Amino acid sequence: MKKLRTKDAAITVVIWLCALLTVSGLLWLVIYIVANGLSHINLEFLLSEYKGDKHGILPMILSTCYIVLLSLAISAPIGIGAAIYLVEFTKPGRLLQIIRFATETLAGIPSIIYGLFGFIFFVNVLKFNFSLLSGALTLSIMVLPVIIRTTEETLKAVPLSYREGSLALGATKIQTIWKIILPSAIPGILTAVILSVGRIVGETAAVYLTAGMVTRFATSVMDSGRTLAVHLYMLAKEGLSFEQAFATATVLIVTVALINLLMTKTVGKIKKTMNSR
Amino acid sequence: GNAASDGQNAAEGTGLEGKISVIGSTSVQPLAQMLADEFNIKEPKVRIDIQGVGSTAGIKAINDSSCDIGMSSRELKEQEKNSKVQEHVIALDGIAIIVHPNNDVQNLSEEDIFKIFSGQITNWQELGGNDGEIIVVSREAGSGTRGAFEELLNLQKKEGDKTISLLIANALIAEGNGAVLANVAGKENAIGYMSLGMVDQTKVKKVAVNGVEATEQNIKDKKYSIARPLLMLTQAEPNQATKAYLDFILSAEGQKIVAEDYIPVN
Amino acid sequence: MLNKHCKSRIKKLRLNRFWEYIAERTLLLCASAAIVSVLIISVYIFYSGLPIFGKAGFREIVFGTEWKPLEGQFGILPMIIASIITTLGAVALAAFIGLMTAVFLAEIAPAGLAKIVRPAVELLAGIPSVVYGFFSLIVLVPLIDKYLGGGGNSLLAAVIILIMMVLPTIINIAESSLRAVPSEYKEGSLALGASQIQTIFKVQIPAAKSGIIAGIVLGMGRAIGETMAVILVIGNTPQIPTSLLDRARTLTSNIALEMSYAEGLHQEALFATGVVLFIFIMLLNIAVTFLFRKAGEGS
Amino acid sequence: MENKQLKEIKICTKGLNFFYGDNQALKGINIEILAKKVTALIGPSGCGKSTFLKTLNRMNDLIPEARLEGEIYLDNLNLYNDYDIVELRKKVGMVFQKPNPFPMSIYDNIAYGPRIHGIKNKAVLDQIVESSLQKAALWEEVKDRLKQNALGLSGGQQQRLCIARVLAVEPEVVLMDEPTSALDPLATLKIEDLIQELADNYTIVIVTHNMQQAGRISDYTAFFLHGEIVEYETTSKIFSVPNDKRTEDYITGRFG
Amino acid sequence: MENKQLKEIKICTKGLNFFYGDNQALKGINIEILAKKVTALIGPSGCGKSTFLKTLNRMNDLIPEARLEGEIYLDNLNLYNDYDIVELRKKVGMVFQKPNPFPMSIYDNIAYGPRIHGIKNKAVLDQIVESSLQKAALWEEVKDRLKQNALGLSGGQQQRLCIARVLAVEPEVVLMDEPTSALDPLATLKIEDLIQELADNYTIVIVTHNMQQAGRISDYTAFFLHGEIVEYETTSKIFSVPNDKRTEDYITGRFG
Ligand SMILES: Nc1ncnc2c1ncn2[C@@H]1O[C@H](COP(=O)(O)OP(=O)(O)OP(=O)(O)O)[C@@H](O)[C@H]1O
Ligand SMILES: Nc1ncnc2c1ncn2[C@@H]1O[C@H](COP(=O)(O)OP(=O)(O)OP(=O)(O)O)[C@@H](O)[C@H]1O
Ligand SMILES: [Mg+2]
Ligand SMILES: [Mg+2]
Repeated sequence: MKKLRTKDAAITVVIWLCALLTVSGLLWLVIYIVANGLSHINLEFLLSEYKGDKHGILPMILSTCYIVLLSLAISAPIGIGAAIYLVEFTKPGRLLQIIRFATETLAGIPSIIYGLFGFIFFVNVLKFNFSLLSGALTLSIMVLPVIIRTTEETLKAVPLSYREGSLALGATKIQTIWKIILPSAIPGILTAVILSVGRIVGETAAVYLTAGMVTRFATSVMDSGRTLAVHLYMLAKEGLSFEQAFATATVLIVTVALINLLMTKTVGKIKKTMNSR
Repeated sequence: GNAASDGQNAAEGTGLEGKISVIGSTSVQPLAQMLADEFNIKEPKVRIDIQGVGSTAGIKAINDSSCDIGMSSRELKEQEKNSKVQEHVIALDGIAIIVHPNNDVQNLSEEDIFKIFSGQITNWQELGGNDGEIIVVSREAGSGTRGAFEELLNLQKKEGDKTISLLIANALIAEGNGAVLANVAGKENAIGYMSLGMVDQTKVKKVAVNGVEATEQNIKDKKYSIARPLLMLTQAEPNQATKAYLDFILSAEGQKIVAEDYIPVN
Repeated sequence: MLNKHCKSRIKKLRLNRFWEYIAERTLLLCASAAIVSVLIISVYIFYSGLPIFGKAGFREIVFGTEWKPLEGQFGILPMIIASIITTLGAVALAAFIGLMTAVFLAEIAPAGLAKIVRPAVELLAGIPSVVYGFFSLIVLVPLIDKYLGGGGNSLLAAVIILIMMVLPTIINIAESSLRAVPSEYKEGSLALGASQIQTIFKVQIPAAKSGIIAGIVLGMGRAIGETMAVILVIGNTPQIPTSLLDRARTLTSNIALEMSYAEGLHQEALFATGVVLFIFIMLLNIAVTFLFRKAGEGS
Repeated sequence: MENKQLKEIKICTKGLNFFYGDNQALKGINIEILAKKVTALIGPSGCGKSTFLKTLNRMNDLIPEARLEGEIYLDNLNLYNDYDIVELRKKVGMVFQKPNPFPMSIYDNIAYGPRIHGIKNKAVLDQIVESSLQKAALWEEVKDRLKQNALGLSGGQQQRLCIARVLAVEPEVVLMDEPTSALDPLATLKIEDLIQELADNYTIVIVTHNMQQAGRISDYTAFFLHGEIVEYETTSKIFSVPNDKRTEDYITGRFG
Repeated sequence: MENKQLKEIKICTKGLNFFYGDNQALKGINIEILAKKVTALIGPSGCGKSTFLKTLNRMNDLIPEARLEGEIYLDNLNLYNDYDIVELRKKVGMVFQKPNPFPMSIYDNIAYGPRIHGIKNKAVLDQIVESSLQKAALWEEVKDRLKQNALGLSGGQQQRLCIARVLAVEPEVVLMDEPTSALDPLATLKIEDLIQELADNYTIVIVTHNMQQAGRISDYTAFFLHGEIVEYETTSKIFSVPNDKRTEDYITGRFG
């Protein structure tokens, strides 16, 4: 009995240590970067251009926003539509399997392959050159599986009883989807969108090879632009200004933290609506 | 780009509009960027997009006509030459050999450098330094700086129509001049080479080659031999904006900016 | 009158049917987008990457040890080996730490603490890979150089950041599979007088096995696919590494480093690298699909 | 069952078989359900009561691998061939075991059906909402909070709301699958009263697990076992002198 | 209840209150459960039967915000102070509503408990497995496939397996929470027979929703309502002449 207790205690200690290791790894990274970066962040850094002796990141912030918006404008409707089709229309069978396999595969493809593909296909073959459009098209394929899967999960979580209730009143399938299912799935769809934003903001390899690295304000979708992540990569690679790199990394971390916070909020909301049933 | 004569702007520039896409050498990129910033003060409506992706990529892009200006930090190879493409030398640039500031070695002969980079000398002791295995930092294969460096030091041999690099196999490959700088600055036993114009002497130390310091003057006087031209490549008939930008670069005003870090032509 | 009413109703029903049909087709089109993308991407990669296997020889590429693309030598064995070592090394360690952390979150941690640790893990998952790369470049590489020598840019540095990057994947999936284990199992075991630790290791982890393994395999996918963070720290030397302190180059960094200027056979060789990477990922994917299916059956 | 022929037959099935994949859930069901009566379906768990109920408004069409054989007639027209499915479900409403109000306001819940069927006029809708809630004996309790979310109602209120929602589309038949099993005794009582009132105007088919409930509210009772109808009789007869030994065993609680 | 005092009291509770957060699930429960008898707990859903059962082997300790007041004695020792929780749960086994075999072989399921408690010897384990399965009347059905996964068994077999699993750790008390509610009539019958046999050697407390079942198998019955015990009597008495009107209403199916 006693031996058993000591063994249990030893294992418990190992478990605590592993959790501690995980958290301390994160803390080390975050604190190191934020501590070094925070002092370089000021309004000038955030809101000036990157030109001459100005080293602001406003163009990168804007390019990041453009790419996020553009990618979502392409992938969100398609992804949500696909998820609706998968959940509401397909019967289990070949087609469903193929689509599911395709999304799984898309989800597994490393971003560098997207970059490789986008570089050849959008940049060179379709002659979109290094541009926000090339970047956004590449990224929208990349986040498609994220949107499809997450939306699918939420749609599946909409209780069958809602569908039954609506159909039993003589509503058509489309009416049921539009009036009952989608409204209940909105928090989940939001989650999908926020998740995608996170992935786009954090992506480097695929953007680097498709949207280029120009530090000017982009004025059209055919302009090249540098996202924050690419900017950090260039700064790190060039090693010229670690201050700027730390500051940019800090901005990225804060962005991600905010995205996570937003996400927890929406997920919390989903849980709440589900519980109040 | 199309020129629109805008009366109000005539005082400064010509009110030119357009977009110039510049692709190529990461060594030329900062210079091209500085020149573009200056050019934009005069011609604010010309948008110049500069992508630093490597000399080979720049040469390829201009040959495919997928950009307006290609940048290269090395001479074009025979098979890369194209009658429709014009070469413009916009500056000369030395390639500095850099080591960690704590390294005692001050001077290396070209042969020493060859031996270090080809792996025949692997410890600083052999060169009168501390005991420490040399960490060779080189650039990625398509880099113009690397191409020029290997050519100038004969770090390659011909085998049929192929040119084979003799670089030591375990060299650390850094992408970009800055990465070379950062790596050498961070490692006591490292040695690397990079565009002279971009050396930050507070972080690394230049070594003299054959007793000659790597300075602009020495390059001009042809005493320091590891130097190469920085090129801009355009179509035979560039559009107006591109032409204006090039003209600016080669003008006295442009060359003054070049002279801040590099060696101006003429 | 009645007839007219009937007719209008029938018309409305027909209209309903029509819209139903249009909507379904549109949605089908959306769903096909995924298939089309996968097809285009795979066809493109394979179309561009396969010919060189014929020209330069399959063995010369996959088992060749020399990568000198400008000289016509396209051996990617060093990259394959480096990718495998970094992936396995990172995943092996991350699997252990991750599983323990998942157990901690699902079973051990007091509710308040779990509420702090979980967002931390989520933050870890969300931080862009380039931030990890930058951090390692600034902190890890000099540390390794200082204490272990060899310059610091090494497999070891890559393994360490990859651990940090795959940990959240493993923790999340392992935790949710542990939570998905029916509470009846736990109750059953506790009711027989088993301690909590015994219950976790003898009943809950075995029951969540497929899910946990799937998480690990997914983590492998992430590790093998990571590019930018690795480029910054691994040294990018295309040479077969002989120790963890050696510089090396992975499949992904090979593509990213040279893609922008490669042409001709060289470009094809990079696509061939992509093909090899693609095949690795496909194998992992099939493994995951299989495991998740098994996990689904298990519960 | 002697004078059943004299009454109006609302629904009748002929040799109805139903399969979930290979699993046969209904075996040769022949039944005649009378208009404006309450028919109770009883039987142990898994015997096919819900399955049968769902075939009557084709809710089973949702299940991909399900298959139906035989015929069902509603008002002498074939349920599967002569009706548009939307029309049919309008005519044959359904109330489920667990109250399932939509996550919207009380008003919108009731107005959902009429709106779906094309009624847009606010006054008409108001009118329908009020009368449906009144028929479902819920009007008094909710008339001051029609704009509030329906999920805030108690279980029993929710179930009456679901009944009102069905009544709003003016069905002729109302199917109910254990409508009170999730409710407390008081709410159950209210629903039972309601069902008996509704029987004046609607044909009601109700599945119940509660023998006493079947006894209290139904006119006819069908006893299902393993997908077959063992006995179908007036409720009073089936509870006092069942023909079949199995019916007796079940009613007296010897199994189930 | 006249001669209960003469019998051996296995478990008794004194002023037992139980709270889930603010919600009081048990209110002043005083009960004496007799050794080697079957005691049935009946009452409508949510009245606290399961909660009470779980306090007896401290399964409720798992719920963070739960709180207990009052005392429970097992063999005259305080359940919460005088026992090690592992020892206690060995002594007071529990069978759950849904059969919950572990996802491992039949053999390993039974051997799990003994192994946990330190028995490693293969021969001894074999012996325990066989005798437990025999006591649970399952041996004949599974003896040729002990190495097969337990999830492959039918529901009734799984439930008997769970009973065997409990018997393998040699408990004195066996708690059962609606052990047959997920089973078909035949399997139910087998378990009921088994329970009556087990009563020769074990103290059994069983929660059931099925009045007839309580009547058939138990010696004593406690009727719970809203967290209180309304009536606790010999089964025959409670089913024939209940003291309390509410008990009678419940038993005759007027609610629940
Ligand atoms: N969607 C389904 N897919 C496959 N089989 C099903 C499905 N629904 C029900 N069944 C099976 O059909 C049979 C009859 O089920 P049904 O739900 O009609 O029973 P029931 O009498 O309503 O039972 P209960 O009283 O538990 O509601 C059962 O064996 C059940 O397992
Ligand atoms: N884990 C829990 N957390 C909070 N409240 C609970 C929990 N479990 C039960 N309750 C509440 O305690 C009360 C008694 O529940 P309990 O499960 O003991 O009832 P029961 O008599 O077993 O009902 P049933 O017949 O439905 O199983 C109920 O009001 C229930 O909602
Ligand atoms: Mg049913
Ligand atoms: Mg219970």
